[in-house]
Amino acid sequence: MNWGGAAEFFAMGGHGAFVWGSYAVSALCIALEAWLVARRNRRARAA
Amino acid sequence: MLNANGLSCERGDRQLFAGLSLALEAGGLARLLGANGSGKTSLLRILAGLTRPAAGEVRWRGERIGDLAEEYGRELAYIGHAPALKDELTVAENLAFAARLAGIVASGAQLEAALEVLGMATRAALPARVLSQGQKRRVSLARLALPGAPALWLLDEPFAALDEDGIGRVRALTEAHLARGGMLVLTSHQDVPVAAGSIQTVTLGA
Amino acid sequence: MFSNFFSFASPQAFYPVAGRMIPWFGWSAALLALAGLYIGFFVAPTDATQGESYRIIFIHVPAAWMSMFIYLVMALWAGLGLVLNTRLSGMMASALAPTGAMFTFVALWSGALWGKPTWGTYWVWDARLTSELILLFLYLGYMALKEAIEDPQRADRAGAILALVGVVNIPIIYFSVQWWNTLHQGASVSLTKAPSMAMTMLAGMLVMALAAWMYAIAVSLARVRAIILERERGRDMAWVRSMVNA
Amino acid sequence: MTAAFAAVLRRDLLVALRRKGDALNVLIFFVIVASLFPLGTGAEPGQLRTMAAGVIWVGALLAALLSLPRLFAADLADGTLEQMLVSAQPLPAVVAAKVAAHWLSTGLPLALIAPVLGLQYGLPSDALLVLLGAVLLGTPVLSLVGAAGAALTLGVRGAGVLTGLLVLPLCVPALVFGAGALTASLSGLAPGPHLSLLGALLAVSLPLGLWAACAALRVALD
Repeated sequence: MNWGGAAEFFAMGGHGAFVWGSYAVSALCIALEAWLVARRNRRARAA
Repeated sequence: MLNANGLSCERGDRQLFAGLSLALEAGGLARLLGANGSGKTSLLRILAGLTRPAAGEVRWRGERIGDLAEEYGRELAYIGHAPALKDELTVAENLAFAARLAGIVASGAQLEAALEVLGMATRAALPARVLSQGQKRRVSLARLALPGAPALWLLDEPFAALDEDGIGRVRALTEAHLARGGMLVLTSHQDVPVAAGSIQTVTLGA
Repeated sequence: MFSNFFSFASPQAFYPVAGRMIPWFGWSAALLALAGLYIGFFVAPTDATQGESYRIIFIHVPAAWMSMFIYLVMALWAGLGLVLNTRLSGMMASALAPTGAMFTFVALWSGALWGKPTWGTYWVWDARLTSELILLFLYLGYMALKEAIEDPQRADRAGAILALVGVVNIPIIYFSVQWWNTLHQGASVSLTKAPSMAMTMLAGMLVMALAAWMYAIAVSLARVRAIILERERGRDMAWVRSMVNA
Repeated sequence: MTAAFAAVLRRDLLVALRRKGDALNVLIFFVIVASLFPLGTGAEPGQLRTMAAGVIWVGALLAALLSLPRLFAADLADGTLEQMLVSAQPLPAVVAAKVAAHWLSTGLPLALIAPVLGLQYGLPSDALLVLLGAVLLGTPVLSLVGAAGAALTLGVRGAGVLTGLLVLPLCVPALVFGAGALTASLSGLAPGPHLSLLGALLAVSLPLGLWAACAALRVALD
């Protein structure tokens, strides 16, 4: 296990902002896309 | 010679016609009737190989026109609503280009004669820009009066925008073509009797 | 004759099949992603030179791979659609494009955030990042073209031609940017030299790539279902209603 | 094949001659674009020299882009494009002739005037020669890829901008090799490899561009 504790994990060796910044945006993009597709399906199904 | 079987055509989501068949032999005339938007022009474009039918196929001399491409082009003259003239070019230059495009080698005199058949010889040097709609129609039809004109004519509203004299000339032209064993498919709202060996009428959107 | 060999893969027949497949791909994507992140953050060691910021590769590299791979698959569907004239292929290509563009954006974003701690600037005119940017333009151009053409059939076939021209150009663009990069900057500043790959790092990246692939299939299948409903709405409303009520 | 090519080329050049304004405006646009940059970046000679390749090439790209929509749109409007598709002539020959006419009326003038702009940017004379060669080789690529873009967006709303969106990313290699040839010769390197790569790019763009343009025209007129 690389990390002493949660704090160290989030600090990410001082580069936390960059690491979590890229993962957060990636997760956001994926969530947004999934939501958009679901919405498009809902609209297409609305008779 | 020309057989279309099981043709169906869709415009956007609407189906214009389905299961349409047509056979044309030498000297045969087919008239396409139907209200505006019933698919007459679409059918003509399918026969010309411009539009891909949703179903069915068109064969020329037994072969699919998709495979023939230029060979079919050599034996076909398709004249649509647009007069297919460049405004910047003169009447003679436009006709000369149309002849070359059709693979017809025509001398100056032959071009002149073709224009004369349609009564446009005196305007050979005018730029197409200044012509009226009827005159432009005559020049686009002049291509059919050239020697070695193709066997199959697909004409969309050939008589539209023509005056009495024009209609008479075009009727004579088409009847001579049919008499020589040529084939003609035309759409027309005016009821212009064109004499032909065999006449078929295809009504769309009935 | 040959063109209707694929008629069984008509959009209406494919709709329920896609519906059944989505959960499988969706769940495997989620599980693989968890495994990949676990390896990436808890198993892979700290990198000797870059410290912890290198862990961004576990999202950056899979996204970059997927952005290229999806364009290739899109061009494949496009080519198939042109040759066999099947409507479903055009729909699949339309369904894939947004996901490809999303992965391209993610690759660019994570690449920029990786560049900052490593080279001090967000945007690095590195050969791979630059060609990734051009790939994003290709995706946007494809989607803009399909959006601009009303008639769905013409949109599919025009898009297919563009996708095929694009896929031939991707290696050429990549090579020309590579050439340009070495000419102007020299190879010092470059992402291509990935950090020395410990086994676990590579494993983490591969698992994440697999997860991204599963995700791409799941979301594209879901999108193609929506496209099928939209397209069939005008042609066969009864079928649409039957699917909706089923 | 060659008869069709000659016929269409002659016709298009005749039309271009009778509408000199079109080609001239493209040329003037190119000169204006290239002359605006120093106003923005300052006219320090050393800086201008390094910028020259990029500015002149992007200017040529944009100028060529301006004239693309006209390539097929006019023929579509007056019905002559339709005639070319059903004619007895092979479509690739017809499209090749139209692209050649487009290049002769826009690409060639751009190439001839580029060295003049090079002087404006203080380029040495041997660099001007390389610039001429690169633009001569590069502009046909723009015309070919542009023809495919123009055919794809034929008759579509907002075709002008859309053509740019489709064509510009595909012109990156031409820009890189073209501008690279000039930069190389300025820094004393041989421009040879760049120009041969540009030639190779032209060899690839010829079949690819023609295929795409023909396929796109058939789709557009379906």
